[in-house]
Amino acid sequence: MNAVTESHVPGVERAFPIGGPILQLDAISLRFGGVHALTNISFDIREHEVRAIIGPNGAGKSSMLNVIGGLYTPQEGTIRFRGETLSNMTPGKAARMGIARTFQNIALFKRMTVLENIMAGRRLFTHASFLEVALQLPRARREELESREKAEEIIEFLEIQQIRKTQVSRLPYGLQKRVELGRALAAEPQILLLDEPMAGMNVEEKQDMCRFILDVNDHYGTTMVLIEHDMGVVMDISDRVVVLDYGKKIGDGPPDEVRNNKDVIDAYLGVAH
Amino acid sequence: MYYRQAGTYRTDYAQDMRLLPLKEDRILLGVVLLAAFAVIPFTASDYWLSAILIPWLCLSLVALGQNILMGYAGQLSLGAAGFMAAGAFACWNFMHRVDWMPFPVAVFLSGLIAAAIGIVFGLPSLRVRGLYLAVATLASQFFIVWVIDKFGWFKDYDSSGIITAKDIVIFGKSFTSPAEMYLVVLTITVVLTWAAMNMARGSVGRNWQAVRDMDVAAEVMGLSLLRTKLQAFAISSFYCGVGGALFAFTYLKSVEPAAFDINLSFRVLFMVLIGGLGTIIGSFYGAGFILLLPVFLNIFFHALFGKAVDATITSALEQVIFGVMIILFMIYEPLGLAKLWQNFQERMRRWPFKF
Amino acid sequence: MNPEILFFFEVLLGGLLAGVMYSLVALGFVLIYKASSVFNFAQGAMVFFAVLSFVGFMELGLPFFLALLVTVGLMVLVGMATERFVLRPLVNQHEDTLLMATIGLAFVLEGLAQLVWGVEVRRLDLGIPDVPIMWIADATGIFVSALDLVAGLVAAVMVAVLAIVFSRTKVGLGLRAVADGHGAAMSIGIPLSQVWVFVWATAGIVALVAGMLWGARAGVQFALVGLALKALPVLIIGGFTSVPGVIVAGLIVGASEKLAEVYIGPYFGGGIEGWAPYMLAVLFLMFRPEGLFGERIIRRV
Amino acid sequence: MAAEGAGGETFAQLLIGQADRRGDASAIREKRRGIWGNVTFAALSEEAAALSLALAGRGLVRGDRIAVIGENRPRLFAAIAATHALGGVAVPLYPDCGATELAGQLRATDARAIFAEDQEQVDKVLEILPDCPGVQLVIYDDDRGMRHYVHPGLVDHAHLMAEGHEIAAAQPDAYRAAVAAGGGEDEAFVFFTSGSSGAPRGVIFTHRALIGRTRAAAAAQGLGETDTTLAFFPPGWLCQTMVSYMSAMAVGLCICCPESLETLIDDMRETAPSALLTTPRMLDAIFSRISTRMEETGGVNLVLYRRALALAQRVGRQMTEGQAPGAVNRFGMAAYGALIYAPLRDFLGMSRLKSACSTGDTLDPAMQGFFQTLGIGLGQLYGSTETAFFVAMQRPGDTRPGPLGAPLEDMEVRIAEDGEILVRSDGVMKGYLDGTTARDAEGWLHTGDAGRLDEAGRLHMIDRMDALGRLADGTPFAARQIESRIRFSPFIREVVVTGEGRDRLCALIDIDTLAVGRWADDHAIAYMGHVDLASQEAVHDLVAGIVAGVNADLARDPALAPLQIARFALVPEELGTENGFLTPTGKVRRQAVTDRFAALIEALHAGRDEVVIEAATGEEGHRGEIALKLRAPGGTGGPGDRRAA
Amino acid sequence: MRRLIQRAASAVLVTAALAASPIAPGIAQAQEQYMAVPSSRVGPYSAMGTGYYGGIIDYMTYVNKTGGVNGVQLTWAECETEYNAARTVECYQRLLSGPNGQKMVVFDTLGTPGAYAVINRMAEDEVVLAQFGYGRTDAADGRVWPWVFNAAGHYWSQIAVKMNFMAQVEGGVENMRGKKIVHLHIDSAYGREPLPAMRQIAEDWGVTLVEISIPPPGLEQKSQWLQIRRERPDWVTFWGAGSGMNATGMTEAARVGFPRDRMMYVTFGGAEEDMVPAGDAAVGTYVVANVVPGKDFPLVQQIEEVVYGAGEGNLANPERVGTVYWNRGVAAAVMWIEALKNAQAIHGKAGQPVTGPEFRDGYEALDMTAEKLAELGMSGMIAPFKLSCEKHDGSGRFKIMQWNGEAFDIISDDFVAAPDESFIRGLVEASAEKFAADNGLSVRDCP
Repeated sequence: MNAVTESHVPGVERAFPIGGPILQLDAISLRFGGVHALTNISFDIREHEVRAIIGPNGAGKSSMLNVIGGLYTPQEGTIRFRGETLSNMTPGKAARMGIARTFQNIALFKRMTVLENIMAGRRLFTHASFLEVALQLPRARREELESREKAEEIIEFLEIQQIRKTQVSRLPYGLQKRVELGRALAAEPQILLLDEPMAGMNVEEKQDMCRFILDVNDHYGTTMVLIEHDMGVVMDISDRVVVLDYGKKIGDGPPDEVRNNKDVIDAYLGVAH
Repeated sequence: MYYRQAGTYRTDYAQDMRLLPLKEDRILLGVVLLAAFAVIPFTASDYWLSAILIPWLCLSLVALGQNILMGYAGQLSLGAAGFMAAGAFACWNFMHRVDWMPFPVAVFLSGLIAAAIGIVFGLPSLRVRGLYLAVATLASQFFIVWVIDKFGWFKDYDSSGIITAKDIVIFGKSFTSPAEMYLVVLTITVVLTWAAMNMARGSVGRNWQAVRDMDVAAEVMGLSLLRTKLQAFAISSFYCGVGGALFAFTYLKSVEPAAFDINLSFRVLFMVLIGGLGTIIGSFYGAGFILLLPVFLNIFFHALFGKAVDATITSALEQVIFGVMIILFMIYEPLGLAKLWQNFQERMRRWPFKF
Repeated sequence: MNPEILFFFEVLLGGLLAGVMYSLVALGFVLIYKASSVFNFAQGAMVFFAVLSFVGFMELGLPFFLALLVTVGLMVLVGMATERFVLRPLVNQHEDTLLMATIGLAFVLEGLAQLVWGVEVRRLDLGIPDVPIMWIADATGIFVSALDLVAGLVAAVMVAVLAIVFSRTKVGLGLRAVADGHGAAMSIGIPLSQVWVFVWATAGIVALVAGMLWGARAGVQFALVGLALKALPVLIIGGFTSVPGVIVAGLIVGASEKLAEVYIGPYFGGGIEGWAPYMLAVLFLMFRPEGLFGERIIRRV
Repeated sequence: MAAEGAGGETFAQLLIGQADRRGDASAIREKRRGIWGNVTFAALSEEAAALSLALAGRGLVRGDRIAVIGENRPRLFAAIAATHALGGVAVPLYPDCGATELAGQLRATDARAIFAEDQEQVDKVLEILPDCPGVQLVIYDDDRGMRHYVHPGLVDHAHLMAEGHEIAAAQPDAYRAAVAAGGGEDEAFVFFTSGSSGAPRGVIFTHRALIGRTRAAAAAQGLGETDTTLAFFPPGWLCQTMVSYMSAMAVGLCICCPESLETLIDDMRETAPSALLTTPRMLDAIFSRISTRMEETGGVNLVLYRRALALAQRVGRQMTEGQAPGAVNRFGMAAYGALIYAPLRDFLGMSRLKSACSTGDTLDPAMQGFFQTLGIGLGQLYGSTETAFFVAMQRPGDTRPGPLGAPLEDMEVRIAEDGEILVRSDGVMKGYLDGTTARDAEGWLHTGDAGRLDEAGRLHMIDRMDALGRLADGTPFAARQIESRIRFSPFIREVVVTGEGRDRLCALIDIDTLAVGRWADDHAIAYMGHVDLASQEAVHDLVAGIVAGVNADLARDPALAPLQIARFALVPEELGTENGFLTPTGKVRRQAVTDRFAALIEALHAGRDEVVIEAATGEEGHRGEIALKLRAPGGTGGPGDRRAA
Repeated sequence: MRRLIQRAASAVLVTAALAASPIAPGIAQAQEQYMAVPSSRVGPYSAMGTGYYGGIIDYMTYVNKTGGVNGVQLTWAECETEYNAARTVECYQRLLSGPNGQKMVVFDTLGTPGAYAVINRMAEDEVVLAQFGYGRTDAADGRVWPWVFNAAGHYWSQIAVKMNFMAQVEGGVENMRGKKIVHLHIDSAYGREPLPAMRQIAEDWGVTLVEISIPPPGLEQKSQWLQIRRERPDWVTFWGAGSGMNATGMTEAARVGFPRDRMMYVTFGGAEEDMVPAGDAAVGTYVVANVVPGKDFPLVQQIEEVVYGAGEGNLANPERVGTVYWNRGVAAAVMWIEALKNAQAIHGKAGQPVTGPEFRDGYEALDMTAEKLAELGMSGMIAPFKLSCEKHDGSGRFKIMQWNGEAFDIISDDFVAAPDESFIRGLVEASAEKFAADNGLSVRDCP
């Protein structure tokens, strides 16, 4: 009827349409001593898309993510961010470029509360020096309030209001994963790397996490790169999928295409299930 | 029971994030501060002021420094006494060499000197952690004391090597009676504790704790481990330096390197562990426990046995009991005295419930 | 030979022999750290407690070997008591808590020792002369004390015995399993508490041996507690978990601190021995943060 | 006091009145993102203005029915206010009602628009939209997860507001003009009955009726502009909306909205409302929470607590008997006041309570007594959706257990020959959606409840007329009275007593999994889930003790002495809203339960010791045959008898 | 058991009372004089502390049992300092007023760091700091330090005496030229304390002085002794602290073959507790004594009889009667009591307790003549001396002893003096005057 809202362009189903490549990985190779973790891998990540990296255990998924996040420096290959070639990536640089991440084994700040963890994620938006903080000068107070507001927004978004002041180590696994997502969101990232966000979760928790991932993408337009071991879940939520096996890329494309890729079926689906 | 929380709600974050969000806590603090500033100086005996309260406040500051480094930033350090010595000698030199310098200024500058030294000795923290770091910091402890001891300049070539602390003079007014010195120490302690609380609960404290709990994640968030750790070392050393200067000037009244030996470093470590890692108030409790328990045990045993039992035996017994208390403490409340207090507060808030 | 070179060797040898003595103390730390990840702050107190008890029993009229036996028994008891009253209630607690508990234990042991045996300084005569062995001195011009040699020998024997115990006995296997993780130890059917008792008792016996050698030289007295501090840089360089590591590190620390004191010390008015080993340890850590033989720390994400 | 809010015939006019007179006062406080936000009357009025203009702009007109579905939120109230400003009729629906039911209600009311709170509600609405051609507009409040929804007719609240502001700028007087056009006889609300007996029915109210009822209710409770309340029951329940939206408009109360139901206890403590609407079920939950936590606490605290309760009861008894308590008792009350009563009131957030009324079901006298010992005056309220609830109530200060209190001023109450309560007032419903009015020729509205009026003019309710049962020998019994007594135990969540036409009474009991689970933990009884717990011998013993205690109580009351629970069974499924056994307000749907467990009831009355029925066997929803034990209550008292003694 | 509980209960009360209000308002009993005993009985210096304070307490017990000080009975309170400056300050403040309400008149820390920590407040509180052979050397100048006394010799005269003895052994001062002395010392202010005098004398005599320091705790001295072996000195003066370091000094000397009879130990390293642990390695080591050990003195024998005979001795091991530290403690206590007697006499308070300033007057009037010493039963135990307003230190003369493996042989018949006593005094006065000038203190005029 008449009430098509102007906020949604008819015919386009996304609030943030998929754009051009934001991150391009070109011929990346990574070795640990003699072990080839990644061999000559190239793919790109487009703005606002949900990009999944899948593959069996030991396929090099986490290494790939660590290369993007600057924790590992590949021996060969280049990474381009918005067309600009990056050399010598460090975690700090990655963070400043707008890359945030979660970890496979939850890496929360265990003795801090949920709220503090998320506020800690605001690192890049706090500029007050320790002296300003110690003396409660205006900038420190203002930033603290801003951090809190943003953190509360995320807390509401992730529906974790009732645990806001709970120490994270006391939370069940699934909630910790959610808090970690919240901490990454607090950095207002352009690209969010999720390392097995659904590992170790039950069906219900997985559904919740899928919903949050999609909501983040929908609400903030964040580009998502996620690693998942379980193929089924990923296929539903990702726009494009990269398949790795033994450090090599064996498939790349939309889920349906990848699902029917023979190499993928042989190397991955046949093995893992 | 004490707390009445019904009907206290917050309508903005500033209310929720203030130092003491609970009205009852603010009243309690007000009462404590009022007593500390307005009642104790006029009612407490000289013994209490100069032998209990002053050293307790000084060592609380040091423990606070140690706690910032160890409890908040997670960097195990054993150099507190070294930084105290640096602060004490720096303060003496400022006072000695610059006539007009008011005591608080000298103390502040001494803290800065200690902080600078702390940064240097904090450098190993980038490579090592845990016990390894603790032992590495022991080097600073020994080295600082050795340098001060060895080079006469620090003592202005005093023949005895033990120098007498100067009288505390602030803009012409001298603070020499126990009550006056107590007020000086108290004021500095209160101000620095307030600052520490602000840091601990603010972004600075979160950064420290992030490095402590999960450094990789902290780095990925864009936190520089180098800066954060060195900042913690510097601030921690500042507190130790200030505490050391006050300790020498208001309690020992003499400045000698041997007073800042490794045992003192260990005692500061105990204070933090007993008081509660990662809590500001715990530093005060811990300092009180480690400093005062032996004193009270000593008084108690002398009162109990009088001269009937060999004093050597009672002294040894004191040590045993002190040790047993520490063990029991660790078994029943490993998170320290601050946790006990927190539990008590929680219980008061939930009274008549326990949980 | 050139007297300067001869002197150098003498300093070096003296340092190495002193290092062995450090290693003996450090060995106790390693045993306990290996089995329970506890940094045993009470190791120095155990040295004091053990050797003071030994001398005390001798004073009561027990012959040397009987006194030794009784003291070994006492140290086993201490190990059992420690396991029962300190470690067991604190199982699964944070390392800092355990460290703090051993500090409490140190106070208890120091206090008990002084309570039972008094505070007097005692002499311990092992019957080994602590004077230069003349034929070596005559032949080489280097003075080596018999006690030093015995200490070196004892240290070697102890390391060998411990190595055999670890690799050949069931408890030793258990210990190694414990070092790999508590779960693993359970799975091979050795109760953790037994392993701990064993390790603490062994550390107590090592403390007794170290205390006897040190006590023979400096007297049996409270100052022995301070030996623990000397052991720390050794531990750092050797790594907290390696028995051979502490021996090698002890030698390194001993030799380097003596050389530093003799050759560098005079420029600063001496006394640098106090911190030189620590500085060495710090420098060492900069290049090998896990110590000489420690397990490599791998950063996992 | 209520008169202060006068100055309008419709809720919309009242809002403008409030906004003009005290625009800066808080109308609504909502806990969101950790802090309590504030919506003033002026802001609410402005939002209502913009929304109503936008609605009008989208083609909605006076008299249209507009549904709202969601929790108590400022925007929900704004939606109602906008509806009223437009001259429309607000239809608050229960947020947890199923899609089919929702479709039925939308069709029955012929709603033209619906305000849906969030994605969950929108999904439900969009699903049934094809079946409800009348609905032209779906407005959602929370845009979370909805950015990619493309549907004609879907609009987000913020967007609608923007439209409204544009229109308001162009036509500054449109809002006030529209509001002024309304009159007291206009329809204001359609509410659906909770359906504890039969399907929910839509009930129509005029502005005049509800404004009058609201003011009368406030006057009876002594509430005014300075008071606050916490709204946590679904807005679809008339009583809740009366105590929230209507009270805010007509009396000027401030409504507090909790952050979520999980944080309700904390939110309650934070707000410490001065007026509170509760149900016996909720009081039961609070009570069982207090007792289990007290038990867990143990030690001196428990001893003090028990003594404090005992003393308060003793003193209470003395007072009812007209004796003044002695100095010792007075001192004791003061001491326990500081130690137990006041901290507990504080803990519950009830320390500022002026008026708390309980409705929706029969309140057990012991339960009411318990809260009174804590110094919380809990009044019973009688009424139904049709009568706008406030028919008779215990006024603050006269809250003795037993009667429901005297009728309100504007309410005529009469007991019919057959014992049915009849009421007559301007403040009751206009009629049902189907056009019936349930009134007789003289205008008396038949409530369907059985009751009596005592000498002092206080109303006593016995039960629903149709729930009033008779045993085979003709002994009448009111199942609800007995049920509420059994339900008083913290271990028991729900109970259904049967006996119509039988020789004796039997009970189906649903245990409180949490409380019994904790009890089981304490007694080292291993169990897995509700089903397993309900099959444990020890749990049966526990319940048997409780039932025996109730039997003993009943025996002491001459009027009820013949009524004894002969046998009982523990139901293998938790009775919940989601499986249809409870109404959204938490009342048990008797029919649903007796239908579902017909075999069980048969077996109970037949005196068998075991029966096999089909039920969910585990938490995962597998179904299978379960053998249930049927038990007779044990001797008097028992381990689980926690009646404050 | 019940009694123990009662005592425990009362002890709790006392502790609480002290904690609540340390100024006990008790009325001073006319016939009591309160004394403070800041003992150190645990830790590395426990052997020293138990002996020294044991001697002090034993002598006070002896005085009480033999009629008190003109009828005034002594009472005392003890406090454990653990030989730690910080705790010493606490003990000082705690002991400042006694349980009977009397104020402390004298305080003896048996340690330089502790003495420094309390030295200033004692002047304010008007309490005598009785250093006995330790502490601040230039405090021997009573014009600058009116409240500090050192009734035994200080470190400067001690080193002078040692060097004088070396000269005697070498056959005269002239033979000292070209000799080499190593001053082996703990690396602390105390270890370096004798250096100003020592350097001066060495320069005057043409002696080469080599200073080598040992970092505490000094259980390892290999590198120092290797250096000594390389230096091949004629004499070693050893300035250690704690019997561990002291004993190690001798065993290490044995290991490098340095003759023990060319080593001279400081007064705080020259006790049985230091010698015994070193065993045979100790034989031949020289020690100087400000108070001569042994039981040959009538006073020692009387204490043993009166106090230990009654089972009231303070030493856990009665065999330690007559040892170096115990005898030194007795002598220190004798000074207190003699000063007390003087104070009573000067201020006409015979049979009454005295105050701090009165006590100080009594101290300044100490005149320990040979006759007086004989009367006290301690002839030959200490050298006679006389204090005055400006002179606050004792004789400055020491006896030389040598360890024979079992006990000390007194090898100097008489007390040895410094080669030039006025020179040492000059050093003291110069240092004190510099201190006074640096710190703006007024220099007292002495009559």
